[in-house]
Amino acid sequence: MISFINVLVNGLLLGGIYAITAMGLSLQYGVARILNIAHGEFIMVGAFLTFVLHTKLGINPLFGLAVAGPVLFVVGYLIQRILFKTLKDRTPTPAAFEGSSMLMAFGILFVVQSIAIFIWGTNVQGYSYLAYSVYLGDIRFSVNRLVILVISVLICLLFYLFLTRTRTGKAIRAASQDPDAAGLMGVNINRMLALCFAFGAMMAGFAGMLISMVFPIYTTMGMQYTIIAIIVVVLGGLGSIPGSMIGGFLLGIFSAIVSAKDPGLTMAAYYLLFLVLLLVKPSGIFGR
Amino acid sequence: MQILHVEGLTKYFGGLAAVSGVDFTVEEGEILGLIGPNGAGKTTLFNLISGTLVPNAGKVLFKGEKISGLKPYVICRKGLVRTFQSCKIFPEMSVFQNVLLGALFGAPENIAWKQAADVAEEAIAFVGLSAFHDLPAGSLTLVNQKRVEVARALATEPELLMLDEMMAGLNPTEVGEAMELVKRIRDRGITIIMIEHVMKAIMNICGRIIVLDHGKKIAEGTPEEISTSKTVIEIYLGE
Amino acid sequence: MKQSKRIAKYILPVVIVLLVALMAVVPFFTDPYKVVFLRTILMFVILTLSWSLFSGTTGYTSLATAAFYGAGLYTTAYLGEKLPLPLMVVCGGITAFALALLMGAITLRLKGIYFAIFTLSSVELIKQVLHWYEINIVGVRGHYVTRVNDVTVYYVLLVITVLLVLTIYLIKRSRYGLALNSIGSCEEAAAHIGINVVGLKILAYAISSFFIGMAGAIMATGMLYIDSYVAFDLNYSFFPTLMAIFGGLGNILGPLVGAAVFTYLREILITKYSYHYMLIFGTVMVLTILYLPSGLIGLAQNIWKKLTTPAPTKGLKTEGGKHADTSC
Amino acid sequence: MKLLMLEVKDLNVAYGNVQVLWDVSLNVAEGEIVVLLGANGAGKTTLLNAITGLVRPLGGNVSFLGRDITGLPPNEIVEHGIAYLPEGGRLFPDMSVQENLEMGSYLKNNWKIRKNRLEYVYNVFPRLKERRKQLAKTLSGGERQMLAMGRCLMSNPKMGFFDELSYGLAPKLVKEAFAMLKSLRDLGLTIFLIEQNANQSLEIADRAYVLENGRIVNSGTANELLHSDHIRKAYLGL
Repeated sequence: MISFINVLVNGLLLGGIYAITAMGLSLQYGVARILNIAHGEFIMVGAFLTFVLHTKLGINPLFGLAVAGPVLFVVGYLIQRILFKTLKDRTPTPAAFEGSSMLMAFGILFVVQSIAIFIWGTNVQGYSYLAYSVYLGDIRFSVNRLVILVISVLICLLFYLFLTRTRTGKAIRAASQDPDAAGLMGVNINRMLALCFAFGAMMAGFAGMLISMVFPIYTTMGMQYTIIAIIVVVLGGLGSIPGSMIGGFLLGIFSAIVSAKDPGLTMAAYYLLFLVLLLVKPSGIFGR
Repeated sequence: MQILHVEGLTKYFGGLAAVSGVDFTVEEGEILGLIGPNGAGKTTLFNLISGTLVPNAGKVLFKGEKISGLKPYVICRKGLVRTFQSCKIFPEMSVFQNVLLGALFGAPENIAWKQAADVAEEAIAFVGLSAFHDLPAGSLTLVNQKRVEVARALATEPELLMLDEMMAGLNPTEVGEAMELVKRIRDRGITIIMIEHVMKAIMNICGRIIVLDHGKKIAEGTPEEISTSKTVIEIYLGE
Repeated sequence: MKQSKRIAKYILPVVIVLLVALMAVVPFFTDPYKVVFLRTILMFVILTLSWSLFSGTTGYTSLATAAFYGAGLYTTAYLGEKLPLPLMVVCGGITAFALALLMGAITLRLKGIYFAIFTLSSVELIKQVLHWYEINIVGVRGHYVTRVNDVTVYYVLLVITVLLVLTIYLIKRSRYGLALNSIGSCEEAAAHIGINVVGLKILAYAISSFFIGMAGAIMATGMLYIDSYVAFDLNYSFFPTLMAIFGGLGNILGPLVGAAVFTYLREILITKYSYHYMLIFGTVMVLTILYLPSGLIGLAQNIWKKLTTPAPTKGLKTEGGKHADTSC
Repeated sequence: MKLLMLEVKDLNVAYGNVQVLWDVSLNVAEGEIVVLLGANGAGKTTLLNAITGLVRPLGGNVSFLGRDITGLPPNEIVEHGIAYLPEGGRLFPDMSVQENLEMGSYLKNNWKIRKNRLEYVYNVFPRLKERRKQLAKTLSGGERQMLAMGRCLMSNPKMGFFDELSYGLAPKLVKEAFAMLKSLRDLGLTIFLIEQNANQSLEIADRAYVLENGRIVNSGTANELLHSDHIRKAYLGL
């Protein structure tokens, strides 16, 4: 029983990171129709910004949020406005745009990664912050993971409130459900697309910051997280924001269960789950 | 002789019946019109017959053989072919290649390249597109693109041809030409079912008309019977 | 105009034959390093051409090239010692062929972006499962491979390339080539004029993978050690895709030129500016997709057209331009 | 003479190289209900799309209250006081009734007064108030139509464009929809409506135009058209 609870707790702790990781991607795909293969690179940049601020300037990693998020927001906004907007104007059909935008994201992936390697090298890095455990009865919690869970739930919640309570948030949701109709309401669609891509990048920044607190980081870590994000997003339904929140936690628990049995199989189990899901219900568990 | 027999055909989309319990038969050599307001389920019916969709209930018999549930390419090779509402051609390919594909793959038996080329040439000439033979199909005007689609369907040497809104978006002269074309196809011995909104065309060339509304067959008869039918006028004019 | 076309028809085969002949004698005149370099180019040419045989024509972006390549590598790792070289290469191809049949059969329902991410993840799944299998069941990670000399590898690759080009040429000329193009153009219409789209797609996928697997099988002999992370490296999925687009899809020449030029640049960049090469690579990629959607060959064709045709004649409007209502 | 609200002059519209509308001219005065009749494929929706900025016309111009609005993007057209109810309503299916309504007053100035507008719309359609927390996709056909109309009212528009209110509705609901439309006019909204349902729409309209194959072929008061053979011909090909 105890071990089961331990597994569950571990899963929840991991799930928070996954949820944040996936939410950004989901937003970018759901509204802007860009399957951003470079998502993991933005996560990596977020992680390294936090790492550098902490180790070089002694800034608390939690403040990394205030830096990594906004920086990536601006980068994302510019990338959408300069690159994807141009691509969209040049592409005849939405289906063609989905294909070519994914390939363009590949290009961006290489650019971002090589700049990162240029600046930060290829070594595995890390720092320790709040790396100790507390016990609640017999159940062990590592403090930094607990902090991560709290922060990720908080971010999810804030973002959820943003989407459901604010004028811009509602416009984003409307644009994802029916862009033309949203335009008729007076929503400037191009601005929304850029905003969504920027928010997606910002989420990646947050995820990177959280990841850097508990996992080793390296400049080529991006693809791994992109794939996890894709898995979660498909799990929750491509483009559904609440879906990817729930999907993140589900995958977290799933991964904890598998790694309790055999840690070596975790990644393989992810992919298997993902492929089966794609075949059985491509619109995701919570998809329409 | 009956060429097509549809019985209790039903299709649900998420609980909503797009087509429900439709029965009808088509006699060899006739032109059957299929009309009804937007969203009445006409195209869904075509999709069910041509194999794009699998019905939830009911069956389709073609020349006495059950074809519902078969793949579209199999149905096509049996001699039942359809065109699409939004003209679906291969835009980058030449007119000839478009039609040739129909001849190569649509015939009931394997056919040699040379023979297929002859069939394609004949079909292109039949619809009057010989002058555009080598042009990319996508560069043609809408009316000619629709002719390419018809020629491609004819090249599969069908016995039954289903035309989905062939005349939508054409001007009156073009509609006249299209009507002529449909009659000439019938004269080749090919049975035709056509969905059409251009009433002038339907009333003039169809021997029999079926009216669909909300997925159900609500009327069937000659053009005269349909145009004076109370139910039909109600649906179209809202009286 | 017609005449120049006819001449062009003869020029291409002659150029190809000359090129192959030249490539066949190159190892006698150059230093070993150049042979290794040419070998890499040939490998990418095979991967890129195979990729575009399926994805370029049908429009389904497959990101499983690495899986088929890796399947070839692993076949050699397991069977290399037991089989004569030609048989080993064919076995690599057959393994990849079977894998592609399987993958094709289970991805029937997936379209567009779903197909791409499915194939991408398949590579990772195979990688992870193999990794786990080696560590937990076999107990040894990876394999050592008997090396074959570079010149032999080079010749085998050259033969595979020639066979591949020939295969593509024959397919393109046959009814099935036309049918594959029609699937890329409008799958629904293709299905309704009697084309067995599903069967054709799977077969084309398997045939293209056969060549990728053969390339993998022979390339394995150039490596000392293979494990699942080396073999199923996602870059083998990405590079061919990018190279094909860079060169231009739609005919044999585009992917061929794309792969050759790109690999050449890559080798130069790696040796001279090893840190910047990915940056340049990525930038070129983004610019290609933005400004050269039809690739290098498309660019060359446009320039050629501008040079050969005088001023564009007016009055073609009635049969020119695209129509928005055609959905495919 | 009433104030001229909408004036369309010699509008030509094409998709690619296929021209859909030829020299369409029409006008709507303040407080009128004007209906545009035509069979499927006549180009009715294209005309509305061109007026409301979803499609850019080839030539001709559209002016609203004397100002030229030709070719402006939809979000700017809305700012002039135009609301458009597209065919099928085009609600946001995964948003609640209230959120759908709020989207109707998305523009900055309207957003500030959205509470007042909500109250106003709930007054007109009390049913929507009962359902305000429900997701739009769970509504019945009639309720959806109500919501779509309510969403148009949220921007406090001067003029409303309605595309096929009767689309997919049962006959009884069609009657109700038209009755609602009439009451909106009585509340001060100028209405331009496109319809296939000739008789019922003519009963509530002041004037009508008939569009055939992309050209205006007939126009007049609703009463004149109601009794003309032309309509019958256009629809049934008699």
